Amino acid sequence: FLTFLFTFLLFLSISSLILVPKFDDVLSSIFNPEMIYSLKVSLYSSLISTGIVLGFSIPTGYAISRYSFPGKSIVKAILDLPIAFPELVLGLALLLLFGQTFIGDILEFFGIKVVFTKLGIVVAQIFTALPYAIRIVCSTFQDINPRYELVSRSLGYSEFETFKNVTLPMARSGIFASSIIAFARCMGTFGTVLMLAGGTYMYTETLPITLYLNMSYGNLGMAISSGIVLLMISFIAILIF
Amino acid sequence: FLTFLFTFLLFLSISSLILVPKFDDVLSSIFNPEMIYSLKVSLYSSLISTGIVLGFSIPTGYAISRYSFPGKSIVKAILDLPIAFPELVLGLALLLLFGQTFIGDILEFFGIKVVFTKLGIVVAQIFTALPYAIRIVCSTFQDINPRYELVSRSLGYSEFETFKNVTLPMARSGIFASSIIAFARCMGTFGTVLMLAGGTYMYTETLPITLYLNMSYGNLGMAISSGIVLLMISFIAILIF
Amino acid sequence: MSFVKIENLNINLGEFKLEDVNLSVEKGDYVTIIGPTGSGKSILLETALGFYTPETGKIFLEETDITNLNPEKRDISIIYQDYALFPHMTVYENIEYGLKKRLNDKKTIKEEIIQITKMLGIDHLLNRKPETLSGGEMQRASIARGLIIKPKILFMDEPFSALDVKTKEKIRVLVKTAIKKYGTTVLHVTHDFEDIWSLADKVLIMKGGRVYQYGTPEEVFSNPSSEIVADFVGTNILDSKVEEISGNISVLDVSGVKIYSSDIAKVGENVKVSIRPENIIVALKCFDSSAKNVFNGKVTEIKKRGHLVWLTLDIGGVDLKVLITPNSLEALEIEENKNLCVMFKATGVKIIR
Amino acid sequence: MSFVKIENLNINLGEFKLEDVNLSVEKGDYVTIIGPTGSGKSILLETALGFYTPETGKIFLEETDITNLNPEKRDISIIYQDYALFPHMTVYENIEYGLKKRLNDKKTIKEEIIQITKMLGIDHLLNRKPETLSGGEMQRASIARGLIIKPKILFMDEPFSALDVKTKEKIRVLVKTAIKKYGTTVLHVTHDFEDIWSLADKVLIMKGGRVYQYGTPEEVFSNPSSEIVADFVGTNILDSKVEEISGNISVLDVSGVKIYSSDIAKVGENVKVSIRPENIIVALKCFDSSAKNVFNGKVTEIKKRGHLVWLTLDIGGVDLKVLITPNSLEALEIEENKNLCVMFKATGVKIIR
Repeated sequence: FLTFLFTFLLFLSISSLILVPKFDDVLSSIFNPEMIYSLKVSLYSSLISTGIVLGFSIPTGYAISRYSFPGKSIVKAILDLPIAFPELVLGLALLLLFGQTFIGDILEFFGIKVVFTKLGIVVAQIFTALPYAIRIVCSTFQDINPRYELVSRSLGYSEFETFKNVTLPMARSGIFASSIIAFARCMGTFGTVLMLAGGTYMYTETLPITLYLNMSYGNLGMAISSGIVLLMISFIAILIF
Repeated sequence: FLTFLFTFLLFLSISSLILVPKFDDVLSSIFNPEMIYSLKVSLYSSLISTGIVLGFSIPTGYAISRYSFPGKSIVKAILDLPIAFPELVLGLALLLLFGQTFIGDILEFFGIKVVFTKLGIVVAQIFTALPYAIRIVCSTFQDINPRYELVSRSLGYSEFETFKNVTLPMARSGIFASSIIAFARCMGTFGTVLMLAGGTYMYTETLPITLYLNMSYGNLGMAISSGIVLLMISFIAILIF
Repeated sequence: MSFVKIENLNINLGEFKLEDVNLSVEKGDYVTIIGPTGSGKSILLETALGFYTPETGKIFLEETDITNLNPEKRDISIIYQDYALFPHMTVYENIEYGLKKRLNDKKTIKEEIIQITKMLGIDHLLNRKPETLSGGEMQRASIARGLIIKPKILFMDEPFSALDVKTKEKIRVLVKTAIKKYGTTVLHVTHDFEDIWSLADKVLIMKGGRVYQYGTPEEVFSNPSSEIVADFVGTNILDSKVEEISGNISVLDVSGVKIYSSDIAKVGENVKVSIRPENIIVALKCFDSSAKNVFNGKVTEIKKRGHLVWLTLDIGGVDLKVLITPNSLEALEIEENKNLCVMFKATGVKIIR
Repeated sequence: MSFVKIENLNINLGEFKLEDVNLSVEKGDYVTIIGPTGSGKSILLETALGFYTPETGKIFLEETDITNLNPEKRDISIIYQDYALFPHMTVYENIEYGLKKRLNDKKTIKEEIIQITKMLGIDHLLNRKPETLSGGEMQRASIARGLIIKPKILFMDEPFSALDVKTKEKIRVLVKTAIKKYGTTVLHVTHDFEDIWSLADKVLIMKGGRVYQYGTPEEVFSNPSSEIVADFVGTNILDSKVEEISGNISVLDVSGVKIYSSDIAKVGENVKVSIRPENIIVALKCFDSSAKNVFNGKVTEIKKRGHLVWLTLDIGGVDLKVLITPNSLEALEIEENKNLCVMFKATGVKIIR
């Protein structure tokens, strides 16, 4: 079957990523200060972003799945956009929003700088991962029959108590899945972070940026190593999931 | 609600992309030969890739949804990978596969060069879009009750005739959706194309590459214009869908 | 005023709707709601429970207007066909869930749970997760969960239709006992006539969002108020014209056949009458009796249906369905085209207009 | 050899399975398969159709082994509960679909379609899409699609269970006519006893993947072969011990009560007997009759169930269920604790072991 060919090629390409470079090279690259720095930046920013994304996506997913409110279809359409929407364009749009409009000015007035800073990484990651997370959480809530909630309420619990006691525990695995996906998205996002936070060496440098920067310097060893690190983190995330 | 804030910001950032630049600037940039060249490259390569992706994903999706075969779970897991998998790492892995292993050598022996060529763009786009397309096609087929096929077969049609007469027409809308998504993905992919095909000016230059190249030259007008063009194409694709 | 009162309830959800529904239920009544698919039976329950907001109309419970109250303030439990047991809790936790909102004393809670689960025969399953139970066990657990909080009303939405015949019968008996013990008022949506015969004090017949009849099962089945109801409950429906009234008896003309009814209508009026098939007596020869309607009929069809036999008899051009036992069939040596005497009382002929 | 023969069929799909299923069906038979949920009824059909491959066993159709044939080569049609009409084709195209594979002549095809749809009363719907039809109309279209190719066998998997009572009855009559006309052999899975009474020549009782009894409805209902079948078809089941054999009659001891049966068993053997509730006669006073079994009984329970009444009578410590009409109930003025005479023939007492 043709598919096997594709799967095989994909598999081969992943293994070639691991097998082609020399082991010593990779090992030394991994303990390179630049790599450690960018790994830290990546992990911290992704964890923060994932937390914020979850905090947003649970109430949003619940609202979309349970209520009809004015503008619901617009919200849904806008949330669907980024799936078929180039990362790079999203990054550019955010850059313009925070860099060239009054919103950026207001934030700057309060000392908050988004453009070309670590805060920018987090913002970029949130905007990349949030639509995915909301979609998963929303479809998880939609799969839960509202009858369970109605039963809980008829037994004397308020809507919030019902959400806490019934809906949330029943949605646990879906929410867990969405946080893993969000984390992996945050780790891997490149275009948006590059645009909004800039790819500054040893400052706004996440793992994909490290990969890219080293690639463009011709430092293939470092590039491959950061690729492998990214790959490992993705694998671990998917294995947990 | 918090979500409105996010939706609002996303909306604002998209409109700022359209409103911030001067209209004349954008217009002149759009008719710039570089822009027209990269638009052509993007459209042609995406159309070809989408076609190939569809050709792969329909039989694959059908096989995954209808049969159990050895290694099915492996194929499914590998197809799930790229969703939570950084584009850039995929590009690097493909680069190594085609550039540094015997597969690249064999292809080169037959005069087929993938790395840093237009063929590379197509290959990169296929690998980016295929997993998404297969997932959608597969879930479309899964939503069709196999009873319809059993009825068709009991009425005297072979499996292939049944697929053509019953399954495919019933899956039409899902297949259409998957081709739109695949096309939008192909248009927007950046990291993979950058890695495998390189971002060579006026050669392997797709719209996201144009955006990026001009951004790094500081040519904000051109960058924004290519962003707008990309945005328009995404919008049109989503509107059709 | 009644215990539950529903006034002019209107709601339209597209596929399902309610139109001018009025209903009053007395304390302790067991009301079954029956009707074809799409009749709005479930919507009625879920609106009364507070899941949907009615467009117009009011719902009263113990003379309090609860139309706009939150579901948790209404003191109504609901039991669904698919049980809706919380999958992440054990049977014990499920049953405890509503009770612990009301009671703080762990010991009392435990005693009450043990009491009700013993009554329903599921006290050995308390530590199991719902997914490990059979359909009948899950349904009993969900009944325990609904009943234990002693709700003012218990709603049941086709509670037995996912169970097989044997389990259904067992659970009906258990439910009857439990509800009698708790003295609960019940509204029970069903499509199974058996539920009416074994459980109901009152029957509500709905179709297309409207209430067609409300009364005791005997009233509804022996005296359907409209053709729709009669058609649904399965009696003989005949078109007739009132010829004359003599004393307390109407003389009706049914395509040339004269039928006597103890219901009174206006002379000349066109009316429909309902005659229940089990109220018609057949015999080999006619004899003097208290039956006003006596005809000679010819058997045109014999259909055996399990424990009974449906005959179709032609009395002077009018077809009548008659229900007899297989024993009578044998005793009277009934076969097709045999002539029999057909008798029924004037009180068995109900005018339904 | 039979028309259809199934030999030692075994298949295990986890939740559903078949264990050593043997069956032979004669040409033109209408076989209903009945059993509780999970009994493997549908699996049997889908395995015979070629959807599942059996682990062991063989299936023969007209003496040809079809066990490993592709579904399209078997010449068997199937009709599902959910109709499975192709949503992208009109009713006409749906019915034409199987036929145009066999016939090339457009005119003949059209004539045949018009003929069958007229018979089923859906000839005015030919240009409609399935989604615009009612349940009964869709089911008739799917029956037309299955029948028109004149399959060797027609399978029906609970074809009427999504329809309401009225529609069900209408469609049963239509199906009966159409199947008689086409002379098709039918295997019909159902959980509705009505289907057996109105359609079946043969009944197959299944439970947990095994076949428990196969025979005419009369055989199965009057003479269940095992307790499981008897329990399922709803008769009186009594434990007894054979005391003596005198002539052609067994004398059975049922907890001290002597019952006569015309079935013969070994003296001293423990057997179960089945007595159908409708074969028991009750009267105010006992009189001489051909009934061998005559007892005095006390009414312990009266249950009204629609068109009939179930009595429970205590005859010397043994409970018997008896079925009578509401008329008899009134005529005999039966009430709880009243003493009645209970009679049944020795031929009505079936030993089921």
